[in-house]
Amino acid sequence: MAQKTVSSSKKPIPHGLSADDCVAMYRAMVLTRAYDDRGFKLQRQGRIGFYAGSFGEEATQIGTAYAGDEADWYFTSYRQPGIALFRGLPLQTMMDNLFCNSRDVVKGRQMPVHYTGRQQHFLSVSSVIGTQIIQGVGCAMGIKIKGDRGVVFTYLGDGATSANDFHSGMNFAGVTKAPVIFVLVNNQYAISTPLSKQTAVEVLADKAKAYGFLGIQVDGNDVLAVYAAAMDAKRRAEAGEGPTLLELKTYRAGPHSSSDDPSRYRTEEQTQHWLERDPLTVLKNHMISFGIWDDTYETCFVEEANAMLGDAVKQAEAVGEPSWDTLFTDVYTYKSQTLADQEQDIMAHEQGLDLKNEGEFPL
Amino acid sequence: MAQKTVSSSKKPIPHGLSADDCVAMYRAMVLTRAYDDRGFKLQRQGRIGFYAGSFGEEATQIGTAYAGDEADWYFTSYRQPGIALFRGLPLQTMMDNLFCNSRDVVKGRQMPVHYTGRQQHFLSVSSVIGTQIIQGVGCAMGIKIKGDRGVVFTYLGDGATSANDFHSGMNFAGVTKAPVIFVLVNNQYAISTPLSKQTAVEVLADKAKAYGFLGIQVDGNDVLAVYAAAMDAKRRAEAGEGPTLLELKTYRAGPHSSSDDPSRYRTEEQTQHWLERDPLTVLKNHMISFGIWDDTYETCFVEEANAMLGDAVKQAEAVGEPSWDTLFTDVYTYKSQTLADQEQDIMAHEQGLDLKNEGEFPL
Amino acid sequence: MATATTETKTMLGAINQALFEEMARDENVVVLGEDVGLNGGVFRATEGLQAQFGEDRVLDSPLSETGIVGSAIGMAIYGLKPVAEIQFADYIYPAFDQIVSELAKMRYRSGGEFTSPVVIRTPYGGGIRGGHYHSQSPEAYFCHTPGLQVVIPSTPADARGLLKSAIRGNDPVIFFEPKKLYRSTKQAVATDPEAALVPIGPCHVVQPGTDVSIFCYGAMVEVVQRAANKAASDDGVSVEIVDLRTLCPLDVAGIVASVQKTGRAIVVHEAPKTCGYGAEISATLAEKAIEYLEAPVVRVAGLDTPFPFTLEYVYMPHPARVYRAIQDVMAF
Amino acid sequence: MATATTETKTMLGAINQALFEEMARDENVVVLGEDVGLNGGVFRATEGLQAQFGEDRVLDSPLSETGIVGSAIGMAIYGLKPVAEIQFADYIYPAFDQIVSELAKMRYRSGGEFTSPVVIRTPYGGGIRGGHYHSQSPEAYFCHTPGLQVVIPSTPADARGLLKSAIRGNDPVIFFEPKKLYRSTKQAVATDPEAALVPIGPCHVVQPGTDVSIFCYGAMVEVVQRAANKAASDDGVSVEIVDLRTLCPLDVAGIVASVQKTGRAIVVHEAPKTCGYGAEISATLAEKAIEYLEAPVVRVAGLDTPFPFTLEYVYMPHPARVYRAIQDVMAF
Ligand SMILES: Cc1ncc(C[n+]2csc(CCOP(=O)(O)OP(=O)(O)O)c2C)c(N)n1
Ligand SMILES: Cc1ncc(C[n+]2csc(CCOP(=O)(O)OP(=O)(O)O)c2C)c(N)n1
Ligand SMILES: [Mg+2]
Ligand SMILES: [Mg+2]
Repeated sequence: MAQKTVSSSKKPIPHGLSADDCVAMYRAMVLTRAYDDRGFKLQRQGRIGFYAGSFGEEATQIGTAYAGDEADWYFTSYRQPGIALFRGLPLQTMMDNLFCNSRDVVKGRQMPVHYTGRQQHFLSVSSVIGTQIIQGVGCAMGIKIKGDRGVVFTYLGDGATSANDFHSGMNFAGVTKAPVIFVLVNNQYAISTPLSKQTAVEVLADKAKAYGFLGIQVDGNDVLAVYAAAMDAKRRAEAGEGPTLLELKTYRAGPHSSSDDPSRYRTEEQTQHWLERDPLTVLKNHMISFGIWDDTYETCFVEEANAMLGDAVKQAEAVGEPSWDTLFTDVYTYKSQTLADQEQDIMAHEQGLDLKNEGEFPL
Repeated sequence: MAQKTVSSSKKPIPHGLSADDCVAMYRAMVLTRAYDDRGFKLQRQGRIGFYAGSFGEEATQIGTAYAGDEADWYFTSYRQPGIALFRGLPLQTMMDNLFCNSRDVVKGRQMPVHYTGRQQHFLSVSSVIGTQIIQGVGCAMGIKIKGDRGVVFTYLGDGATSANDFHSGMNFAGVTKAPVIFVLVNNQYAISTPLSKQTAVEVLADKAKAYGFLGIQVDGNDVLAVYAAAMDAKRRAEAGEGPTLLELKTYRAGPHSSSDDPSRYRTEEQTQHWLERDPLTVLKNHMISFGIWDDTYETCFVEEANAMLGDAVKQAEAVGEPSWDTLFTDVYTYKSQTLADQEQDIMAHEQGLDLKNEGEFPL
Repeated sequence: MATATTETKTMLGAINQALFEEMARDENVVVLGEDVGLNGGVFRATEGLQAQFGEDRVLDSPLSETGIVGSAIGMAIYGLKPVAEIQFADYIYPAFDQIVSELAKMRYRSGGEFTSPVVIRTPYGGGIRGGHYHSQSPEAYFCHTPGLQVVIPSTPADARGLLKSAIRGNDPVIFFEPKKLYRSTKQAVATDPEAALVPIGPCHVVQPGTDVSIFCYGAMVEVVQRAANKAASDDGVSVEIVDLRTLCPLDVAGIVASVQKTGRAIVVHEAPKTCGYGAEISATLAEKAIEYLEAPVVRVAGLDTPFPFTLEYVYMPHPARVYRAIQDVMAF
Repeated sequence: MATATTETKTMLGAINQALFEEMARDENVVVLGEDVGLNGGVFRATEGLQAQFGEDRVLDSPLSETGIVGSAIGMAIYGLKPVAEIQFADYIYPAFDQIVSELAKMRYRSGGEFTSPVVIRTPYGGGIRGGHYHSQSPEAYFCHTPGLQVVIPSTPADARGLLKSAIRGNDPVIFFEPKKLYRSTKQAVATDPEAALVPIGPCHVVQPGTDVSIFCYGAMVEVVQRAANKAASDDGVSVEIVDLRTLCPLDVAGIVASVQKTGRAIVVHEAPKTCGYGAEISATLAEKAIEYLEAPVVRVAGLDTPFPFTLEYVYMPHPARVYRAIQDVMAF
């Protein structure tokens, strides 16, 4: 793909990574960003109902995803679309989720950005902060009990460190030495709440000290540093040396979600300051120093991503709503009589009614 | 009260304490132990329904109670009868609680050992592990918001460090710098669960490191050390220097409660080993070294305590059950119609029925 | 009704006003919750409070509902009057233990020595395309918990008047705010801080009628009104609409009186039907008014499933479904 | 019914046996909870399991119900079959968020891709002088939560048979064990691991009758039996006793059929009356069987207060109160 910029004094690529690896990471981060851009745009255009993005946090996702293999599990929050993509959840599947259409794996039941990928070992995302943390530990306990191979990466934000499930998750992991890695994406905000109002501790990684295992803080904008730390944590977990709390220090460069207005609680300068360490730029600079950078990456990968995205959006939008009978399945493995009655009642009497438009009913 | 044993080389009494203070502490610990003995005995005799004692943990109670004054608050668990006694909750009131009789402050609604002392700033005890921890922090936040004097001592066991309320309590305290002292009575067991299955951390005081404030471990069987640490924590709290986690390392020398059989999960030798550092003996040895010990303390204070206890038991036992109308009050400040109806129904139809004896109804 | 004494407000505006008024009236009133300070709450219900009353009395809490409610209980024990915000009712569950085990039982278990009259405000209900975790209606859990009062307004004026009563009362209140109505309608709201308080307890007959009583609350009141209008105009059915306002303790006399008059009853709520609040209304009538009932007591409720996203408009009770229930009970 | 194939057991013994059998049958079954290992549980329901199956499959957990349920969900997602013990139902509330937000909704929200068929066993109910926090009956909360199955046995054989079905099933179950009955009665219990499973779903007519149906479960079945015997012998009233066994999903057809026959209904439970499970039974009847009802549907339930210690014998439904209800509905 075109010629490389040749650097005069090449640094070696660290952590056992190849040039191809670096390119793959860069490309995955570009795709993540393009995906987020599109998500917000679709929301602003009123084509999807909600979006929450990870702008500025791409390295936390791709660095940790790159450390995983098929046996590993990812228990994420709503802010890791890059992981789902990298794990191989088809872009079309993700777009169908954003449109909550009839092809959506979860049948339009969840808000956008709540992905599910059984095959990818990507747990169905919850909106409830923190619940996946202890669940991830339980999954890792399961791996250990069964003597299987694999580790669990369980993601959380700085805000989530205050949640009950963080405490129980960290504690159960410490006691059981389950093969789990807590990926703490410290983007310094929980909606409007800054870290200083979330905890009195200076370094979030220090929270591991309460649970008897290792916590380390890593530059979350440097995908190579993230990858190295994740690999190290994974090696320790697999060797039975216990869990790791990996604090990835970064910055939520966008709004909390499409419902949020960050100008109410922080300045544009602050955000610009952080963007000087944009994870894409950080990796680009690394690649330049390794002598493996190609200027076309910047444009090609974006174009490639946008083409895929445009296609996926078109297809997702062409698909209608889930059919009404999806309202009544998957509550249990069977359909209870009560639910069957409710289905029957609605199907018999309301199919065809224009329920969205209540205009016919005067107030 | 008789002559003192004179020691050849007297050590000075530390921490600004006087001889009278030491005697008062010793006496309070003796009373606590005698009270616990009586409680278990009453339960075994079937005269009260339940008991949970603090045998071996007397110094944790008296040392921290001695550091308090009227403005301070005590949010305890079920295992701190010595605090209630020391704070001036009348022995008779406590005994009425054990008998859950008509004079019981809480009208026989709670199990024995769940004391309540508004005037003593002694919070109504809950059975639910940990709930008082964050409540104590809230109380301390209240003191701070109103700019009042006073600190809150909030008690918890080693098991309770795993509870949600510990996490939120520690975190809120760290962030708000509320004047609160977490008195962590590490008696090394949560019912049958040893500390090693509770947490992977070696020193529980280290848990404070997750919350950005000071944690210290103290010999919980040495009442003077406990007192000194509590005074220090209190001084810091009052000075706005923030909360302290005070780990008092001790040992639950008795069963968890009258329902527990510790021989199922630990050896008698282990317990005997710990009893070599019986807090009463530790203080006695201190007092000998200060030249202020009097052999009669051992017997006199026990006799004094037993006399009071015998009297209180007699009086508590002479009092009948709470009247049925107490079932219907204090749910709200008013009586709802629903509850009034339920009261009316029961009072009209069941007063006089021998409800305890269902023999008249054949199965 | 001089214009000087009222101002037209949304429900959010009315709630915000109530908080301003009560914080100004009583310096013991404090507000706490996630993002309630600088950000004014994610719905802006607490907008401006921190600027006015300071960070001490308007606290941005860490992300812990356990901590919010637990610390509020402690503050209340100390003598403050905390008004805690839970960002969405869907996130009240981490605080469930503090609410059910502690808040609800404190007065009873301490023989009245300790009380914790905390007010917990929380937006609830569907209709805003919030899906699974931004739409739930968990009121029944709290109504089944003795010691709690459960209050739900359906108009801006009621929201202000009930919230003020809740804050002035000495018992804990779970105050559910129908977020679908937050900005959707405006109403004249009293501006005198002492005017137009709405008492906790009695239900409110929104529209008297003679043929069928419909019990409802929150965003469902409007849905019922639409259905009732159609029933009146198309079929000449006279519907009595009863807005419960206080769900717990229930105004038993009020609902029984209505059914004694109409002989027919329907309950409408958004929460799942099974063991929902409607069951209590039906059961109360089956117990106390069966001789007046001329038709089955019908519950129009959310489905017995989690709350969906795309198809929420099918899931939630809507005027057509309520209208059908009216037809059914009239035809019985 | 050869003696060789049954053994006389208490309910605790039967539960313990069920756990042994299912752990032996399926190596994916694991047990976790506070004190369940070496100590065999505070009630000894898990006695001997750790010695037999090892510490990996019988885990003494830290003191965190959030952690117990949350980790069990994770294990179930991984493919294990966790049977979690909550030491007392009163302590299930710290796990409420994991149960209501996650356990109940996992299958639905993931379109069936992820499931968490955890069984949560927990002793519940009064009658053991446990006071405020060792006596509660929180079943209604869980019955109002779509996605959960709620099961309550009333005999040793049912306890074993239902628990085994729960463990073999693919949906989450909240399994409430009436601790008053743990040791109070013995019954012949099958010893063949594949025999005498009791299906989740259908209610069970304990005693057929023609005059009044009484719906009950857990420790109340025996209370109802006493009252029914008296009504039969003193007044010649024929009571049909229906043990619900599975509260959620409710066997609607079963309860309606009973009332179609008897024309009268009483529900008995220990939990507070308001919004208790009895309300659902009443409401179902008021909706589906009103034309058969010859008397009010009476709920005999716990009071709308927290659970008391000394006077629990007044608080709890007892035979005299149930008998009075029978007289009332017969006299209506
Ligand atoms: C239990 C719970 N409480 C509150 C919320 C509302 N809420 C959604 S996201 C959020 C902030 C999360 O912050 P953080 O954990 O730092 O993650 P980030 O959004 O920064 O990635 C809050 C409070 C929630 N979803 N769940
Ligand atoms: C939330 C909750 N879960 C479980 C229990 C049952 N339980 C009562 S005491 C106890 C152990 C408490 O241990 P610890 O905190 O160390 O206090 P200690 O009894 O040793 O003083 C347990 C598990 C409870 N009371 N509350
Ligand atoms: Mg964050
Ligand atoms: Mg302990």
